[in-house]
Amino acid sequence: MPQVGQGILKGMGITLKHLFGKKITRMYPEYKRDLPERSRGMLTVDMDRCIACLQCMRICPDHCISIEQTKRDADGSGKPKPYAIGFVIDDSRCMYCSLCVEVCPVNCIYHTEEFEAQAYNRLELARQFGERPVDPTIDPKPPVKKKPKKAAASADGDAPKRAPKKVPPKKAPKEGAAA
Amino acid sequence: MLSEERRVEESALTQPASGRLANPDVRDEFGLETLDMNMGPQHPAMHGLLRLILELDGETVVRCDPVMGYLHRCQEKIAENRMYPAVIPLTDRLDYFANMHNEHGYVLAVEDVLGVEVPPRAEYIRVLMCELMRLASHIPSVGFLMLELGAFTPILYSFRERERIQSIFEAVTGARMMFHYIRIGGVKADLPEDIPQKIWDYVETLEANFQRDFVDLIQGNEIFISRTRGVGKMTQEKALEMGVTGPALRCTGVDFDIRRDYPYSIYPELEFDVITDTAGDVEASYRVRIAECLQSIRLIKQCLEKMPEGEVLGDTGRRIRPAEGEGFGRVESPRGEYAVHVVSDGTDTPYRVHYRDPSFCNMQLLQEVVPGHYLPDIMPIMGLVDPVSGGWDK
Amino acid sequence: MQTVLNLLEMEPIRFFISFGAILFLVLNLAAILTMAERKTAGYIQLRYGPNRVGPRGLLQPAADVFKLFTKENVSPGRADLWIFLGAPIAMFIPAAAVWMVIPFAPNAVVANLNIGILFFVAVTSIGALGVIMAGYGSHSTFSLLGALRGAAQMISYEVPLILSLLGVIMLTGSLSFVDVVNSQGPNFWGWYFLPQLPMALTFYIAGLAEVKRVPFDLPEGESEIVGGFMVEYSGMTWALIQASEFASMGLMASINVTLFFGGWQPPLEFLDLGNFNWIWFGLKTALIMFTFQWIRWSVPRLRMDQLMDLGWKILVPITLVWLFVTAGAMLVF
Amino acid sequence: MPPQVQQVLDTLNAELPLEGYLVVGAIMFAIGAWGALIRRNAVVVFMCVELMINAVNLTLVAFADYLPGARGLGQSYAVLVIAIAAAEVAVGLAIVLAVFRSRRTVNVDEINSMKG
Amino acid sequence: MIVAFAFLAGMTLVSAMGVVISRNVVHSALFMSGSFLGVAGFFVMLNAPALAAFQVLIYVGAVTVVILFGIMFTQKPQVRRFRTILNAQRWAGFFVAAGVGAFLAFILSIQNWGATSSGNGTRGVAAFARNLLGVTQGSEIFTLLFEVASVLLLVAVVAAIVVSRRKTGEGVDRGVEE
Amino acid sequence: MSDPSATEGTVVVAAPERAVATAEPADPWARELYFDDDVEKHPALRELRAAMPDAIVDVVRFRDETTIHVRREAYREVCRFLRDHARLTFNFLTDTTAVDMLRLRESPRFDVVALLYSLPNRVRLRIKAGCDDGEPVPSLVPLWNGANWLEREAYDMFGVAFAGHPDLRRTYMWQDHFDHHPLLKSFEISTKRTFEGLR
Repeated sequence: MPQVGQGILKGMGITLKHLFGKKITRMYPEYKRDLPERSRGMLTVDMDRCIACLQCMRICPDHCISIEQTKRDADGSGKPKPYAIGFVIDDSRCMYCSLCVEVCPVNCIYHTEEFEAQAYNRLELARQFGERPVDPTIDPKPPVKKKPKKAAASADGDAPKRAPKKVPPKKAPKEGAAA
Repeated sequence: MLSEERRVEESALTQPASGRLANPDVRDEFGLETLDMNMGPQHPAMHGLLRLILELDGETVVRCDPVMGYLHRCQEKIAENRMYPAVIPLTDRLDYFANMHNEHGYVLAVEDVLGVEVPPRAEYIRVLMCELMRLASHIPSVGFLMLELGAFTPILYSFRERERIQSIFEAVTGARMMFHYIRIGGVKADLPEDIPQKIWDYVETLEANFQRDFVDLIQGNEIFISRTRGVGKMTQEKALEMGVTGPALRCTGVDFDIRRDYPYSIYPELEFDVITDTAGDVEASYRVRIAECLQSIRLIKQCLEKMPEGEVLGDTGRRIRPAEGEGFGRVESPRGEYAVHVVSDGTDTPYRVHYRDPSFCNMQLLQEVVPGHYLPDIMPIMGLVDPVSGGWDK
Repeated sequence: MQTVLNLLEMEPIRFFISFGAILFLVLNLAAILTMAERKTAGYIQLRYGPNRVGPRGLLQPAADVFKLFTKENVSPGRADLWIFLGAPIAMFIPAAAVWMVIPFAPNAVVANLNIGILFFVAVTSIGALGVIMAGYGSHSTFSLLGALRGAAQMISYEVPLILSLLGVIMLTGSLSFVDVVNSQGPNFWGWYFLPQLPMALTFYIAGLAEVKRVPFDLPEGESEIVGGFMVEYSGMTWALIQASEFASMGLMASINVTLFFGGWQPPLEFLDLGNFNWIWFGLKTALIMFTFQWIRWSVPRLRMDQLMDLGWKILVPITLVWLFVTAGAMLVF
Repeated sequence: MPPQVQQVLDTLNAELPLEGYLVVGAIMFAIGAWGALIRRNAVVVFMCVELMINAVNLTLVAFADYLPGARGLGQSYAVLVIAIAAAEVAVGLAIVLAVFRSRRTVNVDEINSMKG
Repeated sequence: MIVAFAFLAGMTLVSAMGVVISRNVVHSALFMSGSFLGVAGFFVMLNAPALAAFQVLIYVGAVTVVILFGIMFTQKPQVRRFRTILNAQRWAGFFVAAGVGAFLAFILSIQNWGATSSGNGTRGVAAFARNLLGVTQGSEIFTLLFEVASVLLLVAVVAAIVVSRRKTGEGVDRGVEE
Repeated sequence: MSDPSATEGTVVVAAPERAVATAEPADPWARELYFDDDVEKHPALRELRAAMPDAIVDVVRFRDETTIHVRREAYREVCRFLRDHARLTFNFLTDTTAVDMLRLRESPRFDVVALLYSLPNRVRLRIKAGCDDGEPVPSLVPLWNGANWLEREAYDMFGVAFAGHPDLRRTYMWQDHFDHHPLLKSFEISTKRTFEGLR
């Protein structure tokens, strides 16, 4: 009986201690945290360096990058090279996965420290970088169309023919004790 | 859109729908009318978008039927149309309280089918991140449990810790929640130089505050005890039969933890205990989670101490195009066994990806455990199961 | 009521002024208490609380009221409209009316009824009716469940509430709040919370339950029945419900002070402020209200059966036993 | 103050005769009786019975205040009546609930199992 | 006085009519509480403030709420058509009730009440309590009645519990072990 | 696997049993045999071949996972045998799903996969049953209630019917007015972006 209420009182003591404790929140719009070096903000493109290799467009899981490619002799060498005349990044779809940054061979697409993307219209979030605006609503990549394998290997009967690969186990999880 | 119509056999569908679903014997015993109630999908305390169709007798639940799919994104179908590396950021969206584990599971599966070696330093970093993630998941889930019981303060204390862990993640990976850090063959980048010290300091402060903010504030509270002790009680047999894993299983006394029983990564080299409890109720699951947090702290310290030098990203070639085969990755996510099943057909997109999410499997408990409890007990039971909307809806 | 009529005849102006003051106070109390509540919550939870409107966020209540005034008042399609709209009024009037019999200072009481305590008990009990009206009128399952919980809780806790008053009434021999305060001396050892400690605790707990505060906020129970009986309200009707909740919370605190903590009496005799003794009343009431808020942000919620167990199996026996003890002591001494 | 106004004020302040209360009580009793006779819902029948009891209480208290020899004893009767009415409601509603549980109805016309 | 009386009489009687006529049971109950409040106002006018408080406390605060509880339990709440119909004897009932009213009015009008005047009641709570406890002259019988009423209340509480409780083993296993 | 019944008190910290019993290779139940390169040494396969030889269609070993393809009709019986076997005790069903093999082989079209785990032996096993369109697969719900939702999901996504399932409804997709099964390879996804009304 004397213990009844002790737990509650203990908890209330803790909350009272916190009542006079230090606050941990920050006033966001006035106070801005220093972003770490690797922080991934909104994407931006350095169009001078872009070689229109379309790698970023291909890897993007969200199909948020659309590039319109032409051939143009940009550096005056006389040989027309691929040139990105239109380049749009649809920030309403981007999920900041950084795959395009990693895949870019010339490091022309990179993250900024901007992260406050807001607009009244989703189309406003499609940021154009090229000379000519690209319609962001058109899907840059049609879905992967795989030709069905005509089951060439499995000709014999009802047995599912899945030849087991003779690859040795990469590691033996069961031998955990030995490690 | 669909090329062929599919019809299932009538016999499979015409069976009585009640079956083993609800407890048939608790209905029809009442003299009074029962009350149908829809809880969710928009409900302030529901873990995401879950709809519970409840049948109430007064305040007692006689039937509980969860309806899912309000957050379904068909992750498995999307993954079939993405290249292998491009699926990793999508797995982040599955169980958004255990992103590292999602990535880890998928990456383990792809590495399994690909047969690549992972540098030891990368393994250590993965385990370090996963254990931090477990802290960042278990502590808020304790807070959520208290929120569901009506106490609002613990969740903010727990989110204080989660935010600090997320700051560490941001410094390491660049994002606070959707990391995309663990890659096929290693991790994206090495830890920044000051981060090991920061993690160590953080873990020390967490240890110092842990007892006060998450044990003393909650565990002895008489109201907490009366609300959770004996609530959601389940036996080992039932939990095993329902396919429950994680703390919800361990709180019944079943000693099962993939990290120890079917080890992956470098867990065999680390010292840790598997926490079990015997009660099998909400309070026991709370105790298990609290104790697992301490084990995670232990693991983090070991990782920091033992971390070797070296590369963090193995060589996987320019295009990841595994041979035909099936890969499996299983990790012990904070909610239980998270397994990924990858079928490769030799192209650079997976043929089939299947996620076995612990939230989905554990949530089957609801329709078994909830009937017979009072309406306010649903929420603590949700806290026991601790599902995450992104997890069960894929 | 006769006293009220007499007052009307004697000094109607004073009555109307004080009545207006009471109404003003009650309406403002809700706003101030909302602010205090949010600030307390913020500080306990390591946050700042509202701090945007005005200096240190002090104008937040005004902004809230303005927002609530301009909000659309939505009523559910199949609601019983008259009951739906009448419920906030039925909740607010009792909560505001009892303030008339609270003595703020020796001469600052609107109506010194000789049945003041009875008036308080009777009028508070009407609140349950408002809760049920809100629950039924909203045509929502959550509302209905919340209303049934609320009414059951309020009726059940009225019993320990009334029983815990009886000790004070026995010691004072009067049902008038002014007499109760007068009979507690100007020193804190004369206040009734010392001889009536179990009664004071019971009254405190039952009062918490009566005004539906955590840990007894089952009628709202936002984690299972969303907002309980007030889930369908919006705009001014919601504001009125909130105002009545906070008014009754302040009421319960001030009655706690009046009955057990000496009302306007200073804690020690030399601290007597004369006409400014209402400061003591305000301080004590604020302290009690702070404990209400402190408890709210510290503990979880009870369940219905546990609530009933606490009320009927613990509080009622305690009060009954202490009633006998008090009666015996009065016989002996 | 003009005399007309004074007259009106006097009329307004004049003491009411006892008959007023008695007539109100009688009408209330009759309404209650009517409702008890015609309503089918057992709960509403209860309410009408409560109305009748209240009418009687009103009469009792009026007599207690007006009759010189009553010395307010009517109030005491009224308190007892209130107590008994509360008891009646408790038991009555419990019976209604029990009947509802077994018969699924609160219609008094259908509850006739005690008919011979 | 006359204004207050007219207001209260209107409130009481209109609400009473509402109880009978309203087809919604919940409306009936709420009308009933209005009627009770009117009667409480009458009690105040009749110098019985304590009784008025009891009236409000017991009738409005408790009886009405309990009846509303009964309604909520006996109607399927989701249907919410708390409609009832009058039975076939509505006119017969009306005539009977009107007869009762007329008879009462006749009885009351036989006596000449003109000589009475208000103010004879006990205004103080203490005197009222002394009456109730049989301390004053002529009220000794109330001691007995008081005790009988308390026993009756006890019996009623026990009876209500016995009648309305579920039998052991009936109903749901709560699933909560002590 | 420590004995749960021996744990008493509140929080039980079980010591990790990492040491695998170093049994002689002659021991037919040694844990190594489950992972032996020679798949025929797998104890479950050995027992299964002895008990119900007709059921097994194929055995596949890939990396360290063993897959036993069984006939559709024997699917539940194989699982029951493995669950109730005294030494094998594959008593924990971790997952059930289906794979649409449309582009990998011709027949049967689907693989219904059950992933079993043996808590005492700490080994896993994958059971696959091939089925074609419209062919019902025996449901595992009579064995493990936890298969309930997993099979519902497989039905939802592939249209595989599970005979004996008590409550075969859709889990994720719309309960009515939706006749498609999205994870089929024949289900073509639309890539139209829904920007209507935004311009």
